Amino acid sequence: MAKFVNDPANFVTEMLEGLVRANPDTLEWDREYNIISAAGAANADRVRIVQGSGSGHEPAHVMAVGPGMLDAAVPGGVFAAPSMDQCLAGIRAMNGPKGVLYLVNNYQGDRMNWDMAQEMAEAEGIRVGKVVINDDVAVQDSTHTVGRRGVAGNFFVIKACGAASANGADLDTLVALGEKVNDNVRSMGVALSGCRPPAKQDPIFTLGENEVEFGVGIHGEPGRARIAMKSADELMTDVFELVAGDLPFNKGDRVALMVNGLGGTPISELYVLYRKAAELAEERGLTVVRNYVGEYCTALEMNGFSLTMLRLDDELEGLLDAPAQVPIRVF
Amino acid sequence: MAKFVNDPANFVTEMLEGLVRANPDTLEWDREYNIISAAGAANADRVRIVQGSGSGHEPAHVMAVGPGMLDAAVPGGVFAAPSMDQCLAGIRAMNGPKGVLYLVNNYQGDRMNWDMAQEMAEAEGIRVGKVVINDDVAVQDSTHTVGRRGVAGNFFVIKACGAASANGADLDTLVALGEKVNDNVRSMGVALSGCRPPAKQDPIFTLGENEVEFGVGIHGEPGRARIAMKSADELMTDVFELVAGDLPFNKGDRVALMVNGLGGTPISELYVLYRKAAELAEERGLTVVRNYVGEYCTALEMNGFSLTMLRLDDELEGLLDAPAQVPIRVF
Amino acid sequence: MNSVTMEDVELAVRAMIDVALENEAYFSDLDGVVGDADFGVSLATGFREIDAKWDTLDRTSIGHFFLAISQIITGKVGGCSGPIWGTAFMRAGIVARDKSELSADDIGQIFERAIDGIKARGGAEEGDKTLLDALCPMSRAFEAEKNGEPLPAVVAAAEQAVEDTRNLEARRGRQSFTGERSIGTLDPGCVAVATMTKRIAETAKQSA
Amino acid sequence: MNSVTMEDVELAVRAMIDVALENEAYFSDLDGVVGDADFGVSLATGFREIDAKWDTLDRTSIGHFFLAISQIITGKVGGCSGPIWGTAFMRAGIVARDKSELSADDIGQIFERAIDGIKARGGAEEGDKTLLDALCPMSRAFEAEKNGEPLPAVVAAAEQAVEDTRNLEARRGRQSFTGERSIGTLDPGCVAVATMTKRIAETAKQSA
Ligand SMILES: Nc1ncnc2c1ncn2[C@@H]1O[C@H](COP(=O)(O)OP(=O)(O)O)[C@@H](O)[C@H]1O
Ligand SMILES: Nc1ncnc2c1ncn2[C@@H]1O[C@H](COP(=O)(O)OP(=O)(O)O)[C@@H](O)[C@H]1O
Ligand SMILES: [Mg+2]
Ligand SMILES: [Mg+2]
Ligand SMILES: [Mg+2]
Ligand SMILES: [Mg+2]
Repeated sequence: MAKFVNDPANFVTEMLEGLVRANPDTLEWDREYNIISAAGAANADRVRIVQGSGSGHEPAHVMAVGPGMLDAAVPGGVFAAPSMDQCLAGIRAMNGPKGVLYLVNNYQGDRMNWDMAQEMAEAEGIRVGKVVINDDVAVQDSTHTVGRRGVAGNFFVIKACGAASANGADLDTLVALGEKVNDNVRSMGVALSGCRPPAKQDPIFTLGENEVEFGVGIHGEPGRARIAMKSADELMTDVFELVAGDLPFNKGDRVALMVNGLGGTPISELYVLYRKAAELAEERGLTVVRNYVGEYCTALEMNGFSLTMLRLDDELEGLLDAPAQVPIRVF
Repeated sequence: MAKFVNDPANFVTEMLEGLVRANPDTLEWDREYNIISAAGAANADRVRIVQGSGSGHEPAHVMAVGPGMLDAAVPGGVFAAPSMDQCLAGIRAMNGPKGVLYLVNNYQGDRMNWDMAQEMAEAEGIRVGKVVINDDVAVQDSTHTVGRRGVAGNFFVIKACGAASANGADLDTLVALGEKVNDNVRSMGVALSGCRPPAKQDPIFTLGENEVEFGVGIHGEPGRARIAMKSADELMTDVFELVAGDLPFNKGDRVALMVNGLGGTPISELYVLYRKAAELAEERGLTVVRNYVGEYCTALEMNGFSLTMLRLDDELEGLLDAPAQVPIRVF
Repeated sequence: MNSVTMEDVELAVRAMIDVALENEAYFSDLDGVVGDADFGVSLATGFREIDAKWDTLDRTSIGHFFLAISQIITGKVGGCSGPIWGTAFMRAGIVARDKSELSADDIGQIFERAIDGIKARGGAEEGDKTLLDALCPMSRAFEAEKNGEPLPAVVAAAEQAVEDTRNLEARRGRQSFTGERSIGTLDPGCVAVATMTKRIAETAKQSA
Repeated sequence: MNSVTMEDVELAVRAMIDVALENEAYFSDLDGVVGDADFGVSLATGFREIDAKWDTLDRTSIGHFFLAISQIITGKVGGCSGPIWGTAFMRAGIVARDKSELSADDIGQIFERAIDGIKARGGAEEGDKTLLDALCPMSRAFEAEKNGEPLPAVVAAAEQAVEDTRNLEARRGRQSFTGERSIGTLDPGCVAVATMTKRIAETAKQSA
């Protein structure tokens, strides 16, 4: 079976149990609706922020819960958006006098469940704000489709809104801030392998030795094209051009640069790739103010990477600098 | 080719270039000998600590360099110990009035190169201390073999010695401390896949869908046995018994517990495994004081995990609690 | 056609449960071709829960029965399937609210209102390669034959739909991100609807 | 046998360079069976550097030539191979220190001292499935034939060693961690030594 699983039906629950066992003092777990929240978040005197999406993208989002980041995460099944009841329970749990902000990646399942939950919550008199994240340039944005996907750029929305909420920003300000981050962030990914959901156990797609899935999603959805293998530098150059050209990022821009591993990529290779990304940014006249190399938004054990670039201004730079604390402990 | 590489001959250099580009203010890179050191470490008024080993285990050890951890790392080629000249250059660079401590995992290549370098350095009048790490219980310790391997337990030696050096401990004290940590730490790993060194590109070993490499090393060396696949809980139980039974860890012991991903394991699965490890520790009457779930010592993109357990006393607990700063940035 | 009783409805829902549980892996595999391989799991999760709560479902009317099912689905099923199937059953429940028997017109209404609800919820139209591409022709087939014996025509429409959608490009749901590459693949939602429809017809025949 | 000149030594080292570079992938694959697949890369790294520095190597004596090679290997090659091969060349350099010709006795000495040096450096004995299992029988074959034409016997001993080590259990180097599972596999170090010896013999014959 080639995965560390017990009964696949219990996979998400067992992961969450591991997570709270590892963070007994800082996380709380509502077992009925599988909501992970930061200890004490429900009493904090500020707007609280919640995000829900399918599981299998860890550390997104259950391991992005903590001071200065998310107040709560509502994980669905592996690659399946949480149900409406879960979303509603998440909103209710994080409700307070200043309202609740939810962040949602632009996938139809996520959008529909959160929209329904928002309607229900508002009918109960809860003030709800929402920010939709759609940073993936691999997917053409067009009115007769679902539009672009939300991928790792999401982390910058969480970080900025988390820091601003800690500073006391109100709900409308946070919505505007989240949209501003989303407007300024772009991503794209490539993969050298598929991934296996615990309940399926076969790879969602299989690649030949010489094939690359270009513009891949984070759910094992195949990308826009299957291309022939190239060197790391060539692949990064292709990805960089599409990401940087989309906003576009211009000479003189200050940026945050992220090379995100999709789950099965050696850390060494991520740094080989980051090296090229930083070089390309420099050549384009961009100043890399902050960088992030590691796993932020994964697709189980997929071997691949994504590049995310965020255009900064003084406000965003300050928010990225603010302290934050997440469950992952480095030494 | 299914890896993000350019010319495999430049792989390690390019990774290091990425690393220093990502950490321009905190890391320094001697390109001649490929030594990564913490900014200013060479002038710190305390014993400086250096470690060298093959590459491909990232974050070990080039990303374990920073205040409170290693002063310098000397990476060899992928899975190849650094050469004697590199080791000697590392010792010389970190030499100071209080001497240099080097940490070495118990592999013959590493041992021989460091031993030769130590001889040369001592001939130059440099005071050199050494700690050998051999925490892997998968390998039988016997006098007519090389003895046990050093694996992820190594991180606890680094953390403890790094903190003690920052507190001003002298060389002899640090050697004794490192040996104490090594005496109290045990590890073992299992894998569901092999890994591919950049220069080889084929998996070092291949496993069938239903096979597990039990007691696997961190270089793609096959383990002691190939067994039939079991559930995550059963595998963790087998590993836990061998690790906990080796020291042995006894009722009432306070421990640090680490579930380390070998490079290609989804984070979700590491938490499923941690859940079981914590449960087994509890059943054995151990108190888990600190825990670590993530990637610490990898074997490129190998899909697998290792369990490491360290018996604590007040001294070690304090040292693990001390602040440290490594290149990996979490939000 | 004869009017549909509570017993008929129960038989039909049981047929849906059986199809969802028997095809959990197959439906996920279909979704894995250009989607994210969770459709079978999502559907089975919902229908397994309906099965588990079977004896306690509100049966005061056919409408209440449908609403109870809708609530279980939106409560337990995430992804696109929760809102889509939940909305369909909710609309069916509203049409059948206090009824203990459904006429041919009622069934026609259920088709129409469910289709409208799904369109409103997910923004899809016929031709976007979703289960609407099964439901819409099924609804038309039902309207054409409702004064006679509509079930065979509805089954035929559903089976035809599975093949017809093969050549469409997905524009909704997770599989839409692959654009043109979705052409040539089956839509898992259509396959599920067609398989369920066929089973409902078989069970109805057996019990008749 | 005739005495060995600087030219003979250069030819021999060139033969070693060729073997190391031609077999980089093959030697790594051999090491991958129960080891960590880096032996070919390590060996090639060292000999590629010797090749690159070829014209600048100290040739004031055969001994100095060997010492220069030793330094390149310990400087550039990590893993077990750097210290092991570096030590062998260092010992050869010490025996040959100021000589511009080597007698049969000198060569015998080189074998012996190199073997001792490798044992001291890595703690291995004959039978531990390392390149010592090639060098030791080669040394004995050389001693037996050194007053006649020793090269064919040495080559034969090396080739025999490759097969003989197959049945041994590795007790040194990375592959020792697999214990009994190393039985049945070739030792990459032995294969490299045997292949180089054969090539040295061929090159010597051609130039003779
Ligand atoms: N917007 C939509 N409207 C109607 N049906 C949809 C829509 N999006 C997806 N579907 C149907 O749902 C099926 C996929 O369901 P599921 O796998 O649960 O969704 P997800 O895309 O969230 O993984 C598709 O095969 C399609 O028939
Ligand atoms: N202690 C030792 N003494 C002599 N030869 C050794 C020793 N250890 C390993 N070798 C030889 O080196 C070869 C492996 O070299 P290499 O792959 O560079 O080492 P590593 O084990 O560090 O990866 C083995 O095939 C063996 O012949
Ligand atoms: Mg889904
Ligand atoms: Mg090696
Ligand atoms: Mg799906
Ligand atoms: Mg080796």
